[in-house]
Amino acid sequence: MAVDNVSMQIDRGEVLGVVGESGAGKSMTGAAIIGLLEAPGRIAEGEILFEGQRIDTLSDDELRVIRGRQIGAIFQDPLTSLNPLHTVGRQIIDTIVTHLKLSQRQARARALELLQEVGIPAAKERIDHYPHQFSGGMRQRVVIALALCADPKLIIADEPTTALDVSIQAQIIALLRKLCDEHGTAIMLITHDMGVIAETADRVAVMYAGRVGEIGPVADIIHKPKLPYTVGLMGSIPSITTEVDELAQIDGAMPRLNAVPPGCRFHPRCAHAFERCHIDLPELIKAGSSEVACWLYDEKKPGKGPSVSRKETARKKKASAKAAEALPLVKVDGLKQYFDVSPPWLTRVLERSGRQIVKAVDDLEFTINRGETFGLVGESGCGKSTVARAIVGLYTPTAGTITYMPGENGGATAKERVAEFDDKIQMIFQDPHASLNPRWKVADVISESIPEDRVSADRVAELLRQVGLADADGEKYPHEFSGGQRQRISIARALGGEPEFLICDEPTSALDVSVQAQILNLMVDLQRRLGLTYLFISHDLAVVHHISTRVGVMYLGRLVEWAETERLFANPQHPYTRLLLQSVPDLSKIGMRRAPMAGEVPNPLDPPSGCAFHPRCPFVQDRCLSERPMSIEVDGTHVACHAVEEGRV
Amino acid sequence: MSEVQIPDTSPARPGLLRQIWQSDLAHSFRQSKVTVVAGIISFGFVFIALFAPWIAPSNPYDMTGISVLNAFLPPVWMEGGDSRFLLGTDSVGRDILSTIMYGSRISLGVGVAAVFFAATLGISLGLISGYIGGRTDAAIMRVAEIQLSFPDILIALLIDGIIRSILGPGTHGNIAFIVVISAISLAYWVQFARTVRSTTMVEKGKEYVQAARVAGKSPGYIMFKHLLPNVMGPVLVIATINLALAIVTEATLSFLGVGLPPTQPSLGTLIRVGNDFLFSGEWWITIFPGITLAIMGLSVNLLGDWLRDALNPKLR
Amino acid sequence: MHTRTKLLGVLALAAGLSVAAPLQAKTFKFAFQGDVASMDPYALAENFSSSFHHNIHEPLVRYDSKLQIQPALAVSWSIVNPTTWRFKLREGVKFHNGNAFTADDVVFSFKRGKSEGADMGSFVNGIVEAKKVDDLTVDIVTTAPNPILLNTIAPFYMMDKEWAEKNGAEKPVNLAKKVENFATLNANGTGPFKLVSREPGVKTVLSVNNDWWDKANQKFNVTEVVMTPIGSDATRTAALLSGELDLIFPAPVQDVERINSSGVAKALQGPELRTIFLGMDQSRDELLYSSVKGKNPLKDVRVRQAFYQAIDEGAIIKKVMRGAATPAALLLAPGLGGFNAALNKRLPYDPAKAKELLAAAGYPDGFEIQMDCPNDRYVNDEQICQVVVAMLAQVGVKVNLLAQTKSKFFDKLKVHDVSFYLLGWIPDDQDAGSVIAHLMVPQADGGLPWNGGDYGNAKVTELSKMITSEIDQAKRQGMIDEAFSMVQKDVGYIPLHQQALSWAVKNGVTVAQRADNALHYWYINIE
Amino acid sequence: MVAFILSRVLQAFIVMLGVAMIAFSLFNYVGDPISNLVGIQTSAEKREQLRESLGLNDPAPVQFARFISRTVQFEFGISYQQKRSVSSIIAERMPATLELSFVSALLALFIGIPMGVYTALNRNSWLSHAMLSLSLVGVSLPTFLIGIMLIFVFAVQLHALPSFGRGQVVDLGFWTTGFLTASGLKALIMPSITLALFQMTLIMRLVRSEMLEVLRTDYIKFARARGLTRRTVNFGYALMNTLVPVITITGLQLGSIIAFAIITETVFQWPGMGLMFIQAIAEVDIPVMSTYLMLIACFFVIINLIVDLLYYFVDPRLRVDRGW
Repeated sequence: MAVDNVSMQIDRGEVLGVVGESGAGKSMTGAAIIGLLEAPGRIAEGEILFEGQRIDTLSDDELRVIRGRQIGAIFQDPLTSLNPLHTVGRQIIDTIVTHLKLSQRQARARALELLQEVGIPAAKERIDHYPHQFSGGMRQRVVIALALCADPKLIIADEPTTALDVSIQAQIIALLRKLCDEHGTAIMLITHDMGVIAETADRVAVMYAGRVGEIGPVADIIHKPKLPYTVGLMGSIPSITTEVDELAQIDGAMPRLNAVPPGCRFHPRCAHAFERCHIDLPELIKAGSSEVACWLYDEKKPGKGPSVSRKETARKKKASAKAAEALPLVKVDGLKQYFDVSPPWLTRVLERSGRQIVKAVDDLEFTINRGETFGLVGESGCGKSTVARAIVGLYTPTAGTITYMPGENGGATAKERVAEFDDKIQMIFQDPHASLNPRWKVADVISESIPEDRVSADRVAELLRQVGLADADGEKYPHEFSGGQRQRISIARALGGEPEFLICDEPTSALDVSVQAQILNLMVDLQRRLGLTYLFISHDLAVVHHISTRVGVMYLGRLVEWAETERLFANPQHPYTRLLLQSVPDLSKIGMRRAPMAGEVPNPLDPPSGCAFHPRCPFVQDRCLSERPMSIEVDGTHVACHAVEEGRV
Repeated sequence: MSEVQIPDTSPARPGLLRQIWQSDLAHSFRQSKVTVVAGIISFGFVFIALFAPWIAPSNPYDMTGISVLNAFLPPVWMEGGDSRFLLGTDSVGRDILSTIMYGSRISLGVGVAAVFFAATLGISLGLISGYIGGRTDAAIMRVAEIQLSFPDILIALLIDGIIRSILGPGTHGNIAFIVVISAISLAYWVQFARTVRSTTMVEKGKEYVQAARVAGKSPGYIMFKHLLPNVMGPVLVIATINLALAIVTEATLSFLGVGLPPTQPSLGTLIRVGNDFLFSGEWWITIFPGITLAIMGLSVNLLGDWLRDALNPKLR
Repeated sequence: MHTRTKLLGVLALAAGLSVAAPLQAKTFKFAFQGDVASMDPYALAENFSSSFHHNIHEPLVRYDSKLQIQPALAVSWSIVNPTTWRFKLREGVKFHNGNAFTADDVVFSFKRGKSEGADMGSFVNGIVEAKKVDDLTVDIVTTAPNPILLNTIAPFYMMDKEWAEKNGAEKPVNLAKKVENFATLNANGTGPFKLVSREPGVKTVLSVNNDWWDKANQKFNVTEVVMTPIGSDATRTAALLSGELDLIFPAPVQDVERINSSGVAKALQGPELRTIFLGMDQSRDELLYSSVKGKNPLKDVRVRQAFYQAIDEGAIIKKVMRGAATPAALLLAPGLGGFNAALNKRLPYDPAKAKELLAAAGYPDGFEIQMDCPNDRYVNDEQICQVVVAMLAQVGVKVNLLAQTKSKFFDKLKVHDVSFYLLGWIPDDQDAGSVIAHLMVPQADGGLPWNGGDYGNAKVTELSKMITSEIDQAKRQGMIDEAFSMVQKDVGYIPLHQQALSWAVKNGVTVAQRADNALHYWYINIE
Repeated sequence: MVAFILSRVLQAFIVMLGVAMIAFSLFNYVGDPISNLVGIQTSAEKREQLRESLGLNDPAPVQFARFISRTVQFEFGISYQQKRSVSSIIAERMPATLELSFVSALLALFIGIPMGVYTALNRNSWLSHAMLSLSLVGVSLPTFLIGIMLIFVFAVQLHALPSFGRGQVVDLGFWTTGFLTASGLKALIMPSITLALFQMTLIMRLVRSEMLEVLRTDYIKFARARGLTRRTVNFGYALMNTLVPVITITGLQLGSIIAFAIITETVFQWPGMGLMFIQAIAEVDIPVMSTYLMLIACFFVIINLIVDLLYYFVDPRLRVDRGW
């Protein structure tokens, strides 16, 4: 049983956010409504009413008429949602004529209107283009146009922005909101991202292990959550506006849907659980403006619900204070990392095209001090992961030097990095499923990074304990662990060589927020205990804000701005940093309406001349088109921007 | 669903038969009755292959025990049948049941050996090609591509022909096995190499391999310790399916008269020799080996099919 | 509509092409187990090819259906001196292309038959040349007196000089230029049938020659002959039984019963003149293919006799040949010139004796040897070999069998690259003398490659020479008997049997089955 | 477009060169070409003369160049066994094989694809299960066994169909065809079924698995979520997308039909190139073997080229630049 006894209601013109961690049953709920549950899934019990009509009992053909006509759908990945072999026009027209009595010509006219409405420029030409000719953000717009074809009353949007970059995400959210307002369409917005919900939804349903745990107005859910799970969840989400020393942490992981505990499904992780929670499954009950499925709010047990345990106190930046006088540990100087992605020689000759070089990292310069956490943010494709791989030695830099411990013994550059430093620099990877060899026992995985003369069972056990796992876990295989536990193993492996410097490449982006909090807390803890230095790479500004002492922002292979974390978030200089901070959805932005900045991330194969950001920059001038800005220091912030330099910002 | 499926290729804990029995693989095996039957039959063939000298009623290679006067005896249930020869005798007086048992032994043996060599060659080249990449990869893959322009059976025939003409006809009788095995394995390595290569390229990009590189491990170590275990899943599937193909290919070569000689007949040779008597009423000489070959091919194929589905989480 | 008309047009064209034969056309379709090597009559001296070519080309003298010599392109002959025969040629004979047959053609043919690439050695080696006397008279000069010259030249067919020269077919092969000989695919003879089309390995079509000179023999009603090679016994039988063929050649002995009981066809079986026998390498000091090193066990007569007596010929005939064979003790079939029934007594089958002999020769535990065998030449050839292997195993000799297609087998045999082999022989001149000359004279003494084991005995060699030129038949018979007895005493060969002729014809088709297995279409009638 | 085709043609050319190299080495280094040409009695002197006149003493690259130049002029040498030029042998045999392969390919495609689509769309119907089980039998049974069985039943027992050969053929001068006569068409039935069966089952299984894969994709789900009719989804979207990857493999499969014909031709004594090749192998007739090899490679390369072009037209991702 995957989804159990889910009840929710969406009103006309309303955006209902459905949140939950992966595996909570959000998508399945959405699929059930439009009758697209995949075998062996089926609706065993309950009913779905649409405008008072029961639709779950309809035959496939009857339901088909409702799908698209009355209820539209938007899926997560715009890259795979469109048929690659048909033009977008044909796909839209196909859908229109299925539902509306329109001729081909009329349908085409309507398709054009739709494309214009969702903000596709030059729609007249674009209508005859194939999906692969559109960028991700544009494709998602096409998907939205498709969902709107027959002007449905309800749209089920399943993670519509998850696959997109922050700046594009903001555009799509704004578009959805706009459509909702203008057409009076109700939207069921399924997402794991509370920030998106905060900005978009009117009401929110929180799902846990296949059940709705709490449902209510968005402000109440965020600021006055009632369910202990929601409380923990909200506390575990890092924010770009608030500072906390440690994120709230819900220990453990959500049960798999085929192994849910009896009673309240959250009770094994709940600090407030009492006897009844172990036995009886709670139903939704009214509690203020919300409804909560928790025995704590049962009338028979009156009393206070749990309170939000977020410590809103300003954090003393211990680490950063130290960093000021600390010695540099890693110095990156003029780093260039180019990749030759040219087609084969023959094709180049025939097509008379030159070599194609991706300048993944182009002239990068920064220093990481001992004991600090240097955060590197940027949208996908900006080259941040390449920096990590270059530092750790997986790539040989095209130009520039990476010097380790520049102050001591003259240091060692990347090219001459010798075995003694191998152990000092370690890496933690993004995907906990891919970073562990599935055929190896955990103990073997961890032993791999321990220098051969020091490998012992005790050492492995010690490492396991350090990351919060049990000694016995060493005998298991990776697939027996959850994502968070695997990331712990990954960290244990990185610690095997007793490193000084850890490079963390998106270590939490594949994890759910509650698990992310666990890992982030663990990393902070380890840093304190072992005196580690981190290079923390992420696309998530809030996470970087939470963990870093200093932050660098990358755009198309270049560092456009770097500064102390507080300074950068409080007073961003570079227009791109501003754009990012403005775009990022955050808990604090409830109900915020704004016109997001247009434009898209350029093709790294063909970066714009001069300042790479100039096509999207509101402060662009002629100089930006031709001259590449050099980095200057303004109030402790390093920034590479002509506008800032000229004081135009 | 965004949840990542974990392939059920989990290796069983060492030494624990019980765990193997309870593993997902064994579970899906038990789920399919057809597969269970195929498994039992395949096991039966392996048993026969291993123990033919002890369980066969007579030794068809031992010419001293054969009398031409016993030739063309029908199966025991027909008129003129002899109780010593359950399924009758062939044109020189050999017991059909025994020739089938020994023939299965040869067919299966040649098949297993050919697949083993093909797999060894293919895996090595595939790993090198996938991991090293560049010119080495291009060279190996170009050869593979050229070979892929020809169907397996043609390659096998050609290699068979070449080896035979290089060695001269005189020696062929004795080393027919080597000729056939090398012909088949050289015809089938490409599939292994290509699969291993593509799997290697996927696995190579995975972070555990990068972690090993960060830990300063050598390419040989990474290929052998990290990649090899992870490409074995697809290799196992191909090996099983190719075993069926190899058995059929050997039978075809023998049927075409360029495989194993009639003095040491495989099932294909038996069918070829018996084919001359199919219309003259002595159908048992060719039909029984034919049925045996069909059952052997079918059961191995069924196993391969099941294995492919079981190891491919997408198909479930 | 338009396309349809067009299609009909094509169909009509097709009909026109395929049914070009005259009214009342009687097409005779038959399958042989192999194909004729070439349309060039001199390309290969092999029994089936020879009988096939006879339908298109003709010799100076030929055999009638009782295997008696009768005039063909020559009307009469006389002996000018012991080494010169004079032939008077038939007048008014025309080749298929209309050219007249003259003495020039005879002279040309003998010259061509002796040239490089021709396989007519056994027929023309003893002939010095053919000399033109006048347009219709030719002298044939032999190296030595030849009592059986007529038999020798009976399978030697006449070609058209003008046609050959015009088309560049003066020689059977022209290797250096790498071009094919025109005569490989084309033919122009004087015989009762003309070559219509030739697709090697697929189909050969002949049509009747209405201008044949031999009006007396023009009693057949076949107007077209289609020959298809079908290698597989089973397929051949199946094709006959399904009515696709009028005759199969040979009919697999195992299928004879089935064919006879089918009601649509019947088997024709009769004694054939070919003897099947085993040969052994008796000249090398060490066998090429044997476990015995440093000596040649087969040089020991006891070993050869052991082999002989270890083989149960009765069982072979009963089981492998299904009764369709006659046991043989000579390499000469009854009915051929020089056959003496008194000598045709096989050594008895006696494995115990064989073991004794082997032990006496120093091989109590036997030894290992390879046997070469064709697998598509004689009736059940490969099976006979397999049975021989089994029988020799009973006396301790382990035989490894290498059975392969006839061309590869003959390639090996002719260079004596064999230790122990199976072969069949039928003298082209129907006479014992050529058997002795071909098979019993070692190469060192001018013997022919067919003596694959290089059997030799000085006395036999001497006799052979005398037999070739002895004109007195009684004396000659004495020599032949003596030679055969010596070979028997030496166990130079192990004769097995004469296989039966085995054809099968569809009901309603009558053919003449000659003992030399020649299929001549001018004896065929179809109801 | 031109660049795409040119680069494909160039690649094909390289493959052909590789195959030619193999054929050349076969020709020159497997066995002595001279002793295969002349009789045993030919003197050593004469052999040396012949060797010189054939250019066999030249350096290997020169010989290879000559080999290539002869090959492109369709001169493949003289068959050792038949003593005829290989090109004329091939020319005679080619129509038979191509006609058989063509009919088999049509059968395999027009039965295999619908069966694959049916079994993918109706995963659990008994008919699908029956087809799947049958297909497995089809894959497992050796071709020759199927052929023998067919002959046994339809030719020997029922006398319904001819057991061998092409029947009556019509000679069009450059081509002999069995399509124009009743007996020719009858003769085609059993061999073409035998030959098609294996490919048919392969294509069916391939189409099925590809289509199942496509049916699981997001754009199919999305199309269904938009309420498109089942027909549009299954045939307008799913089938089209299935065929893109299927084209490649099917192309290769159809190419291999020509080579698989070896077995069928042997069983049915079909007078095509396959039968010729088997005879050549048994007789170690190297010129015929190497020519056949190059010919098959050539067919494959051409089929590959056609497949690539088809791909190009079917899949807009190859045809239309990303632009924008």
